[in-house]
Amino acid sequence: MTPGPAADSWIERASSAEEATARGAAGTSALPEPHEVIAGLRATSAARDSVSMLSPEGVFEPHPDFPIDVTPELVKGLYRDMCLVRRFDREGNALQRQGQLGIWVPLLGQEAAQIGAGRALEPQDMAFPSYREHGIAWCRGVDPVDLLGIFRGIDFGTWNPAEKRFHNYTIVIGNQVLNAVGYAMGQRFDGVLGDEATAEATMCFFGDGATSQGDVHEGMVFGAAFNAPVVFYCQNNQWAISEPVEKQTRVPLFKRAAAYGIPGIRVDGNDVLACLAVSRWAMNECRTGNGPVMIEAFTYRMDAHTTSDDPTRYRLADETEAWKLLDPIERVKAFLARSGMADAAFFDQVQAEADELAARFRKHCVDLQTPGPERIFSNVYAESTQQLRDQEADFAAYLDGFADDGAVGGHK
Amino acid sequence: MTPGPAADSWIERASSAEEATARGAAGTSALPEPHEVIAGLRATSAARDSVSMLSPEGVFEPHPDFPIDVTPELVKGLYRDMCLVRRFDREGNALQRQGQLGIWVPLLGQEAAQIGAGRALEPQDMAFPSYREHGIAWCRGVDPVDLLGIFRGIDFGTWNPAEKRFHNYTIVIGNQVLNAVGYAMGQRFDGVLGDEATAEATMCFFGDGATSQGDVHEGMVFGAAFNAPVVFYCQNNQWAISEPVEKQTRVPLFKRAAAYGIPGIRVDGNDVLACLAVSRWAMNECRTGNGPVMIEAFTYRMDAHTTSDDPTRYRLADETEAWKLLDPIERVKAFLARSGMADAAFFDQVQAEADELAARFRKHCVDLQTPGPERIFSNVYAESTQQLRDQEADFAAYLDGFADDGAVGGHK
Amino acid sequence: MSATTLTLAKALNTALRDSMAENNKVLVMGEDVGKLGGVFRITDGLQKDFGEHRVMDTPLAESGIVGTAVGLALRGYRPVVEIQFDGFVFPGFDQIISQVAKVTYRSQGAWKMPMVIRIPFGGGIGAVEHHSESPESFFCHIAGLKVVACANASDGYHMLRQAIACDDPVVFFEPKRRYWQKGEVETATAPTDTFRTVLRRAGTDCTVVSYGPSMAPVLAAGEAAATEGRSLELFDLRSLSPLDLDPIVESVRHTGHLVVVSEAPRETSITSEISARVTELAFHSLQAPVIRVAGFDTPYPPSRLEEMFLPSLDRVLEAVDRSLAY
Amino acid sequence: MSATTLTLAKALNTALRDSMAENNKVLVMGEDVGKLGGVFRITDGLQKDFGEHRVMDTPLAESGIVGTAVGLALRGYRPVVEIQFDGFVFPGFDQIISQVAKVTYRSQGAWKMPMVIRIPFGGGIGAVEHHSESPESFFCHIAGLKVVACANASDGYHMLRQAIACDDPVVFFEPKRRYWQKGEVETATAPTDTFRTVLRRAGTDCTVVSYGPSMAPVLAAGEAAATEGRSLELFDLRSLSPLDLDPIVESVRHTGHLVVVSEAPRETSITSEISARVTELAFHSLQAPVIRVAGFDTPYPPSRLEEMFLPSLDRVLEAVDRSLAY
Ligand SMILES: Cc1ncc(C[n+]2csc(CCOP(=O)(O)OP(=O)(O)O)c2C)c(N)n1
Ligand SMILES: Cc1ncc(C[n+]2csc(CCOP(=O)(O)OP(=O)(O)O)c2C)c(N)n1
Ligand SMILES: [Mg+2]
Ligand SMILES: [Mg+2]
Repeated sequence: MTPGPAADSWIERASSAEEATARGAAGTSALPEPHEVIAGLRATSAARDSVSMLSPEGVFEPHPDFPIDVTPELVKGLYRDMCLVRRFDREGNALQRQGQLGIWVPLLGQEAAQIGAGRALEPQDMAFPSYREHGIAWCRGVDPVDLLGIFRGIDFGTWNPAEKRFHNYTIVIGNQVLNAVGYAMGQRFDGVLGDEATAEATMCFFGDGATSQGDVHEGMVFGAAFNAPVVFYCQNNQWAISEPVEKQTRVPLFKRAAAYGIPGIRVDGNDVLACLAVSRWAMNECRTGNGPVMIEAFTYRMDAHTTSDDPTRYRLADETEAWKLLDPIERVKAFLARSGMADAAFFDQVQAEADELAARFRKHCVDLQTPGPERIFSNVYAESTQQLRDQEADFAAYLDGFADDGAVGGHK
Repeated sequence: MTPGPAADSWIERASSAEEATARGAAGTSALPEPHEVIAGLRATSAARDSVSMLSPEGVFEPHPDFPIDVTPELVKGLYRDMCLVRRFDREGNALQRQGQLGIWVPLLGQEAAQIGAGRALEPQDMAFPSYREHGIAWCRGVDPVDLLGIFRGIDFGTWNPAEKRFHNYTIVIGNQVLNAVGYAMGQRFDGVLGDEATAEATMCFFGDGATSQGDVHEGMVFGAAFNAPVVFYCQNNQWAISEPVEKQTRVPLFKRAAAYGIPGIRVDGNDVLACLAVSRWAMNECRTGNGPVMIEAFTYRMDAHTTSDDPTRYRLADETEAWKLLDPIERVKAFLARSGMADAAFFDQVQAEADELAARFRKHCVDLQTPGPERIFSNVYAESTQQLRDQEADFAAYLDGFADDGAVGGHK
Repeated sequence: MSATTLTLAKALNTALRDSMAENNKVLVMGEDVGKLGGVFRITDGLQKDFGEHRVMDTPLAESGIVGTAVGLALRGYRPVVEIQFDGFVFPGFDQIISQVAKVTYRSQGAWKMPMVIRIPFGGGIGAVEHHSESPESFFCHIAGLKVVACANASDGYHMLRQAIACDDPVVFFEPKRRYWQKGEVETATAPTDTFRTVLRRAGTDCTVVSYGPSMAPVLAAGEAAATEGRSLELFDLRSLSPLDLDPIVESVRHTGHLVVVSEAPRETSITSEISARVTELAFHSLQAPVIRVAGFDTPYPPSRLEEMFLPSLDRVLEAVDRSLAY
Repeated sequence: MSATTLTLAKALNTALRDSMAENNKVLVMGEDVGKLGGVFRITDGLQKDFGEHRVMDTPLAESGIVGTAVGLALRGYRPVVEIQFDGFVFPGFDQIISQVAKVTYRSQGAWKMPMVIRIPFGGGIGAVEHHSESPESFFCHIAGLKVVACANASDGYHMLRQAIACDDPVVFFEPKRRYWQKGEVETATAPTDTFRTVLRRAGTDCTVVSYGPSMAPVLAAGEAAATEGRSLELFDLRSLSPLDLDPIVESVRHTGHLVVVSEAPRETSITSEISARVTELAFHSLQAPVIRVAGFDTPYPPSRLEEMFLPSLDRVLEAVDRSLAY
């Protein structure tokens, strides 16, 4: 009927129409129908065109296009990363339940997608997270405790984004994609691309829902227009709060890349080795001047959107149960054990480390002090203004009025 | 290296890299290099995957996928449309030069792209123009004189957009695409899709530069998500003011469609029969519930961006000369003459009609009266406010103060 | 039917439900408004009862939501758009200012734009960045929009009904930290014009005007002041644009003092406009300049500091004292 | 080097050129700023001399322009962004308010945001819709931004130099209908702080303050009033946020009258803020309320009507009369 790509799109439409109906029907009924869950599973276990290396059962099979040297150190390191990140993520949830945090944004289930990408970054690379990238923060050398202030309402994160080369968490969906592209344009202008080990690139993170935002589109348009060394790393965790990915797109998200003339790859986001290998390849493409590249990490949000969310209103436990079988950490543990790369002592030691981290995480949280009013007025500008200094002085004077009787003006 | 679509994209990148270099070189030099112009020509005469039926020499060859019944009435009608539209477009330019209009936005060169699309619309269909769609306005039954107030600064267009089913001109790039998708969603909700002759669909118009805007992306995302009966009709006239299309994209624009799971077709935008056949097909797809569809009409902006623009600063006359050989009207005239569908009398009569229209267009323009101050305050709201009525009354009183000495407060 | 006690959230939900039942052109659209019922549950149960075409979970894009709502309005629908949080309206700002606000003017009335844009706004819920902002002032500067804010359950119901019935675009601000506050709602009463300033407490010493979330500390200040022998006259604006200032000017003529309270940063804000206009209209009656109790000219601070940022009972009383002592 | 006579357009072009020559981190980006030199030719010749990496024709997307400029600034560049016309800044509004204005605050100073967003603004050129707007008030309400407007060639040069040198984001408004007006520019003088209110004419009867395109009718009004024996004291704000009000308050203390002039629609605007603040600071000195001469609370009208919409010499004088007669 129509030329190549359009023909493609017919196929896409057909298949996604099915899915759409399956999912669509659910919109009207209180709970998803069984066949929907099955659809979900099918999508999962056989995500079309997906690059994978380590099966859910822990069987490793190299991928011709993405060679990776699977040493014990590497696998044990990745396993440790994922365990520690999951551990403090769970502690974050617990701290919120106990009223120590106002909210927590769990990454449960996305450990492989994040550690695989994060470990593909070199110190000189730059990363632009959304708000769920605790695993990337970990790989950038950000102390997890520096995340706590955000969720306790003390600050906006206390790591130094310039030094860690890990930008502040960005909450407005899509904004960081454009910021990352601009940073990568700067890397190109600085002439730091090439074959040297010091070559730089940028990776930015966003979700399946974010792909609908104009900023993500414009990011890809600008990235392609300026050959920016940036990897667009989309964690498709199947949900945007209560909206399944089918609400955002008819076609697999990695296919968006072709529209901008950049490579797009879908990887099993629960397979840390595949995520690492593909991310390394993508970052190298960018470092050597062949950017941008798009990666869709096909994974699943195992927990609620945030601690304020109630997923039982919109998705079946069965769906989550099915994904449990695809756990990103379990398969690595199985692989380590079966291959004899690691013994019980190693697993125990990681467990101990994790508990230690969790304890430090918790202690730091409860010890956090609320800053004084000066924080409200600080760093609004690099070069402050008289108007703001006056406002701060007026408010200080006002507070002094309560100094004697100790009361402080709290909103009623 | 990477799966299907990514592989595609490699090809795209390779080929468009060439083009990019060709074009890119020009960015630094004051004027385009000859090889660039050639590149431009190549792109033209052999726009990849382009649907065409009527050659620049006026030879008609049917297209298997887009059958069209080429009757004398049809071809003569299209010829007449294009001649009349071009004629008043030229008159618009002249009126601006003579100070009768503040600005004019010429469609010269895009007559086939617009008449082909416009004549594919049924009375019940809806159209959302940008600001250059004088040919679409013509097909919607809008009297060209109703466009004049926009460019003379008298009003924002005086046709009734609801009755003509032709929305107001939209100047903010991309906005109308989302508005069109919403309107088409409404058509779907109203249940007016189907096989009946009364079935409705919507067509929206935007340029090559507009494709970079977030709104156009979101329009395609929403259109696909809600199966909206909307045709995204992109007139790629090769330029966004001074920026060649290569600044916006690495790949042919119609390939954007695949990213949303909708068909995308490139048509020779200077071939009115191809534009008509493809547009009819696309609108029927939408009317029968298979929307959205994207069409890229590959054409050329023969004149300046607007009468305020000076294209000699950024493009070579040679490029324009080369496109002259592909004129959308000449080829139809040749076809009509060679096929004996029309005789000299017909051409003379169209010429006479055109001159008549131009004269009426000019007279209406110079006779246009500037409205009074009440126009400033009218229709700000459907339900006006006391605040605004007071403001209007105050201003009227202020003006009365000058009534005696006749002077009116004009800004210095 | 007699009055029932509802939370503000439930009152808004009921207003949506009643409007949708009454007119099948009324649509609800936004992020997570379907099965989830919205993150604040304002649209709870509506999709189940009215179907997926009338309560639409949209793709995640605010310009897309507002821009398609414009098209739906042109088609004859009356879309009620939910913006999930105040800080996320800005991707849709261009469509609001360039299309929503101008379509009627541009078409000389050939098109109407009956659209409601619901925005939960304000702080006080201990949220992260972008979830506690007060962007109403931006919209008050845009001709072609009507901007209102409700402060209690009864107004929540009746003002939303009126907004949906209005043939002009209405930006509807909901004080998110009051969603769970209960109030009497008489849904049967014939609708009167609720987009007008309303007297909340009569008084003689000083006039205090506010809206939305800050009405609570203002009403509390009225109580507290009374116990200290100062009589405050309190007004709830309800309509932020256009402003209904006559009752306030009247009041100032006898009190001679005016304090304006809002969470929005002070500079170039709704409080600036009220101060300027009332001073123009009651210059000789004012015994002190209009005093503004507002947010500071900073981004919204980390939430543990918001109690200091937000206008409080104490800050209102201190402002009243300053005005009276002027 | 001594003073030269330049048009405002050429003065701005020279400021860009001098800043780029002085600091190779300064970049220019926007639509048609390369070969075309911008639709107003403000960037004329810069790409030819500094190359495509330093003067970038971008894809057609304002959020993309501003959003990538943010990233470039984080990388250590000093992007100068051109928005083609006032009405087209809104697609970039979200990036401006959510990122440009907040990055420094969010990172507690770890990041700086040295960015200039140039916006040709105001009417009077007989343009079509969206090409004659005055959106400055929106930006004055955004903490974290500095907002300035130049009114003549000399300020155009020195204020743009200062904006580019500033480590905070500066929204830089250029009165497009004054681009071709000539003025003396002394480029050699050591830069002083130009983001301050400046006295344009000393007087005793009434203070008049304005900025940007409206300074011309205000200065003309000063002349005209003098011939009629009324002495106006005229100020050019230059900085719209933060406001430098001390000189104005000082002036009002001896004139007792203030008229504020701006093209921006009146409601919740920069004129509201000036009126509110000066009244707070000089209440007892004011013999009349601050009078505002501003755009109407309507969309910008068709251009043949703009002469009535824009503050004119006559409207300024009439306001002065009203103030003095109050
Ligand atoms: C512009 C904007 N609109 C709405 C929101 C509210 N919101 C926060 S997260 C979210 C869903 C994001 O989904 P996705 O992009 O898939 O990322 P995920 O949360 O699944 O990691 C929404 C709608 C927001 N933060 N920003
Ligand atoms: C949001 C926005 N930004 C900038 C402009 C200024 N502008 C008007 S037309 C134009 C170029 C449009 O190019 P294209 O989309 O290819 O349409 P064409 O003019 O070629 O028909 C630009 C940048 C605008 N109108 N709207
Ligand atoms: Mg998601
Ligand atoms: Mg074009």
